[in-house]
Amino acid sequence: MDLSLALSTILSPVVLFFVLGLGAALARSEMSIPEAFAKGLAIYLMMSIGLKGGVEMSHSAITSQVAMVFGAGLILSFTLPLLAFAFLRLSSKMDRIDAAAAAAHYGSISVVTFVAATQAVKYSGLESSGYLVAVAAVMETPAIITALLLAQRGGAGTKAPVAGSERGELMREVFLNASVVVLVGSLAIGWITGEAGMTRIAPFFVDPFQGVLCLFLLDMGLSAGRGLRRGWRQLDAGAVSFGIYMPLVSAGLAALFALGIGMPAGDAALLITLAASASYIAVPAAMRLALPKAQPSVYLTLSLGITFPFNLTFGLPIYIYLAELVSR
Amino acid sequence: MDLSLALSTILSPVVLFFVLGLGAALARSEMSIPEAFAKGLAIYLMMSIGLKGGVEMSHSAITSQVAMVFGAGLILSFTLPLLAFAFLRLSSKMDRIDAAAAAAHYGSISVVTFVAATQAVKYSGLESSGYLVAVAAVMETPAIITALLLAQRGGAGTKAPVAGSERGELMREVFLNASVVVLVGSLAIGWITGEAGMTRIAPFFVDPFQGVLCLFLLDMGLSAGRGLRRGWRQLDAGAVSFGIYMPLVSAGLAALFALGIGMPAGDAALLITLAASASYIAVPAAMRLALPKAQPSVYLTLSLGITFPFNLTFGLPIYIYLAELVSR
Amino acid sequence: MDLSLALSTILSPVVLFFVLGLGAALARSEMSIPEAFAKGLAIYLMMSIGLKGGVEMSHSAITSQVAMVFGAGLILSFTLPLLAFAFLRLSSKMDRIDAAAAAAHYGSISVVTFVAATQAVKYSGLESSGYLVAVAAVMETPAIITALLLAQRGGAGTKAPVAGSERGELMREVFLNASVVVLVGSLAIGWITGEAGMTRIAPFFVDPFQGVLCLFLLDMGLSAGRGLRRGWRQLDAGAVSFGIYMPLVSAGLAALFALGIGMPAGDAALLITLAASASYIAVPAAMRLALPKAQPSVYLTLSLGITFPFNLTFGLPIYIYLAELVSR
Amino acid sequence: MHQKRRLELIIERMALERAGRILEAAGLTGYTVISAMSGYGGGVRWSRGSDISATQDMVVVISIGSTERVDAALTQLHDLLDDHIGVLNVATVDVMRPELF
Amino acid sequence: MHQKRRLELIIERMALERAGRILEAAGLTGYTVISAMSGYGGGVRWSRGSDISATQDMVVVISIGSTERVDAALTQLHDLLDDHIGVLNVATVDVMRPELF
Amino acid sequence: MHQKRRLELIIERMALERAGRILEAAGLTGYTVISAMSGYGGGVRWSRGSDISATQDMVVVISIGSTERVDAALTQLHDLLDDHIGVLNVATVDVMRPELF
Ligand SMILES: Nc1ncnc2c1ncn2[C@@H]1O[C@H](COP(=O)(O)O)[C@@H](O)[C@H]1O
Ligand SMILES: Nc1ncnc2c1ncn2[C@@H]1O[C@H](COP(=O)(O)O)[C@@H](O)[C@H]1O
Ligand SMILES: Nc1ncnc2c1ncn2[C@@H]1O[C@H](COP(=O)(O)O)[C@@H](O)[C@H]1O
Ligand code: NA
Ligand code: NA
Ligand code: NA
Repeated sequence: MDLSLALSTILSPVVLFFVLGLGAALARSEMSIPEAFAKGLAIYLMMSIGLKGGVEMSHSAITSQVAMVFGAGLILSFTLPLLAFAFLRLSSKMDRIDAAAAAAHYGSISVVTFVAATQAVKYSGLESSGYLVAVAAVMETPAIITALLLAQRGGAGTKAPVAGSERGELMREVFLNASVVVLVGSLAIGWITGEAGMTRIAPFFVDPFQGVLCLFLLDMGLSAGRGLRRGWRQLDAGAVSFGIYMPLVSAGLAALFALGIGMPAGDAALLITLAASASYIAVPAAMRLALPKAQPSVYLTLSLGITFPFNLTFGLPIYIYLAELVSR
Repeated sequence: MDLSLALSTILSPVVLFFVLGLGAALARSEMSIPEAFAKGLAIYLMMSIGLKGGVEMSHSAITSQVAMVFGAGLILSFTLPLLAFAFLRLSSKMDRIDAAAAAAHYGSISVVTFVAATQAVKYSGLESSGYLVAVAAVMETPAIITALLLAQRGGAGTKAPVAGSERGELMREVFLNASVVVLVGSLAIGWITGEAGMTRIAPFFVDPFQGVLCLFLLDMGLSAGRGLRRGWRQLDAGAVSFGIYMPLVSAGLAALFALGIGMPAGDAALLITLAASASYIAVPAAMRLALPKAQPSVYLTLSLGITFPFNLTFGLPIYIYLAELVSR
Repeated sequence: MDLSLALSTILSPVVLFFVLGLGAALARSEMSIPEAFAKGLAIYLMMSIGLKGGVEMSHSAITSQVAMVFGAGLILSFTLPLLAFAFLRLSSKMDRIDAAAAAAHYGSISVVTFVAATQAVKYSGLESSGYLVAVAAVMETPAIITALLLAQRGGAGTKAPVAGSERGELMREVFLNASVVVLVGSLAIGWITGEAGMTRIAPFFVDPFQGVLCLFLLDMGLSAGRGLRRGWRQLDAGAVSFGIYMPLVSAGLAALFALGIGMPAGDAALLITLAASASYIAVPAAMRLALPKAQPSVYLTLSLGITFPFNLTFGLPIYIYLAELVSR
Repeated sequence: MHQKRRLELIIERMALERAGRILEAAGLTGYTVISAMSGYGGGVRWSRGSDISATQDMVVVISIGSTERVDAALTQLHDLLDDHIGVLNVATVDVMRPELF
Repeated sequence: MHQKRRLELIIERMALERAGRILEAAGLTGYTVISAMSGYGGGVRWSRGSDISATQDMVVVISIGSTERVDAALTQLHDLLDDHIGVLNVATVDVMRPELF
Repeated sequence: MHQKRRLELIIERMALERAGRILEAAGLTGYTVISAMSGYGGGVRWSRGSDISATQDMVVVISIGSTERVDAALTQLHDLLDDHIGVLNVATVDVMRPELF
């Protein structure tokens, strides 16, 4: 494993700003980035990667390899929650419903981790394909279905629906949430307008991207640090270690898929990162609707407080290394 | 009419993002762009066009043609509400006060439509002059006066002032609202600092402009779609069709002015767009103060839900075509 | 004194946007830039100057001159409040506690004034060093300690602590507030990643900087104007004049230090500006915790409503002129 | 503890200044305004983030005052609500420093 | 003045639509929602700005209505609070236009 | 329904943590904080968006609790309001689950 590459990933401005935010929150600084501003930046980041992915997709045909990668993404998102659930039930004291809810997060993905990975891949001298943005979008939701089935097997299925709930509200939350709408929409727009449309908007959507990511990750660091400070008491040692070994397990599985499909290193690194990353926006929201009895502080602390920081710092170099291994 | 031009306007990223937002809102997605972020972008857009207009104005003298265009803008803003009011009273079931309030919107202008028009004009290979930003600012308010006179003739004039109201509050709202202050102020600043001042700030105010517009129009789409979902029941068929034929009527009138004055095509397209566009920020606010009994859901749905989407998609290519016709 | 330089500073877009905001607020316009957006921009500005300063510091060794400038900054921040306090007690009717609180602001610094100075210095053809950002960070807090001692001598020290207060809360506010965290953190990140890290993020953190500053200063103008409108009745003539002569006195003292140390003109201008500038974010917050009985409208109106506008318009050219004098 | 009245006025933001003037004219010593995030009325749901004109925003105004002062404001507020969108309620509350209100 | 009931429901934002449907079904003519900035409960402090998922945000729902309508909503809201995070209180208030509620 | 007390404290944001500690120390099980948008007091109007220092921001703290706990907090809050800007009121409300407060 190339240590200098690992170091240069960890010492990139993006990661350092995350660490700054994390440190400030852990030191109980009151500083914050306004929610509205951070949410605006998040939408910017998703538009940007959607557009870039769409433009790239407009260049190249959909090969059978591409189809296989989508298949692999789907399978991973559907099945990783089963593994995660089993691990959590074995290694921690979480009850069925908390474990199911947490498991859903690990089958789904983190857009920001993905974005950071595309940058790390690029600065490692590798190339990646635009369609992986679409794979990311596809991997967001299947895990939720698996988790609901897991929770229901414990008897939650026989219960009456929550008071005031409405058919379709969960579907709307899951398929029409901001990240799906913006990612898929921007992908389509990039694909329709192609290179010509992109050149006009590149000074906004391409050039400042890395810098915006720094600012956004400062906020993520603050958020992760505060989540940790608030929620760490909810997690036993088993849960904490799960937050670190689970992404490695997922990465290993995804690497096998990448090997089987014969993906190039950059693409493999992104698929591995998607598998290893855990959701902390879309899935928590869905879980509040579908499994309101699961404790949000448990799954959020795990996903945002443990796994996200791990992935961003130590995870990414490992995943790139793994990708290079399996794509030789 | 050049179909490929029309298509390229409609399939530009800017319009496609608007359509994305519109679709998401109509599909009942809960996604949103934070209000504070969108309002910040709106101020950015106005500063940018103000500055650019001001710098261009610092280059060129104020000719008699320019003075005539200002005159045309004033006349249009004062008189279009009369037409709009007559049409609404004839073709819809709106009462006098609602019709007067709605009419004010059509005499005034939409800054975002204007901005989108400047981009469409540019990508059509035409040139436009900076002073039209000043014309836009001038056209914002006269329509409000006409509408108040229309409403008063129905007896509203004899009523006591609204409880708690204060002399001058309407004037302040009308002449010192954000869009007037920022547009006129930036125009003046651009004019004072000229090219030299502009080069320093161009990386912020010029280069990313198109991209910011995409993000902003995504929000406008969400806003228009939600307005429609909420308010469409308030509009009868007559009102809905008014929302589409009225901009065409206004455009026709403005085209006659452009022809009479002998304006170049790019400038004519902008004047026509100003006439055709309808306000959905400044005028609604003024109407809440001046005619609080008029229903906001009526005029907002009409202006933002019907006319704005029409102008942005089908309207702009038509107005550019019209401008080319009258400037030959 | 070079009048054309003074004029070009005052007529720069940055200052003109400030004046626009100030004017709009004084004319009672209701326009505003959303708080969340402005706060986001403030963080951007601090990250940007921190990064740039850090990168520059990574190039050059810490000489004994640099150490002396830090020493000068510390001494100024500790002692200027003594002077300010004495002046306020002599020339205005402020009581001990209000005077101590106001004095703290004048020993501390204004980041935005500093930022505007770096731009003015640059466009005057001078060069400045990155480490002055660190000097700015160092000068933020000592003044608070002096002010607390001044207030205590009047008997406030014998009082029981405020109900609900906690040991350490003031320290946290003072040393972990947003501007210290972001400035020092970004400085460190710039220093660690150096030129290489910076090139990737320059399109966001360097190129648009001046433009963002315009937008931010529009907001500062609105804020200063509204502060003035609300608070001017709280200030007598003595206090108002203090808001103007105090920065000049501080500038003079700092100029003597610059002369003694033999600083180059650009650096001297920045040290002088730091001394002359007064805090309006970090210190007011600390004063609410430490001296809640001091009236915020007094110190805020003075610092943000009088001194900040003075520094930005007339102050900066004077400080640059002074710096050139003492560095010959 | 001393009894005072707590007036709570939910009103469209555009009419806020008018409401404020009425409260001030009635001699109320203070009020605090909160911006609403969303709401429902007349069969329609609205929400702040989704209306670019912001014309349909509502705010909640809270004012604690003596019975006389609150009553003095009520007639005028009634008139205001004739023209502007909003609802109003008043409750009896206890305060510690009656001289403030 | 006429007596009505003021229902105040502090509930997690994700359950807001469900609460709204319950209020609407009970025949309440309106409600207003305010977003909370921070809070404390179960020994833990939370605050909006610091949680990127926003899943832990709370909102305050205020609804003025007749005793019957508020009571009609209460059973269902009780059930909702079985599943979702939140607390509820009801007070008696005076209104000027009873026909609105 | 069971009677509890609803404490409403309108206070400057900078003193919020202090107020929170007092409420927690008095044994109150929870509170919710709302940020005010603007206000009027001492003859002066303020509004959040227009003050870059945010030092003059106010917040509204709502806490439902038993009479004993609310009373336990009142003395300390009274002291806090000696130093910090704010006003306070308490009302009687009904709740469904008394064990929560
Ligand atoms: N009964 C009510 N309780 C609380 N808020 C209400 C009530 N009725 C109306 N509102 C608020 O007032 C707004 C306008 O209501 P309406 O005047 O019925 O259209 C609604 O969107 C709510 O925010
Ligand atoms: N007694 C209370 N008074 C006011 N708000 C409360 C109270 N208890 C809980 N809350 C709010 O409900 C949230 C969740 O509380 P809990 O259900 O106790 O975890 C808290 O963060 C507060 O915002
Ligand atoms: N009677 C009151 N009712 C509601 N809010 C008040 C009242 N008095 C003061 N306030 C709030 O407290 C702030 C400071 O008031 P004061 O302490 O009078 O300067 C005001 O701006 C209001 O937000
Ligand atoms: Na995953
Ligand atoms: Na028009
Ligand atoms: Na200073």
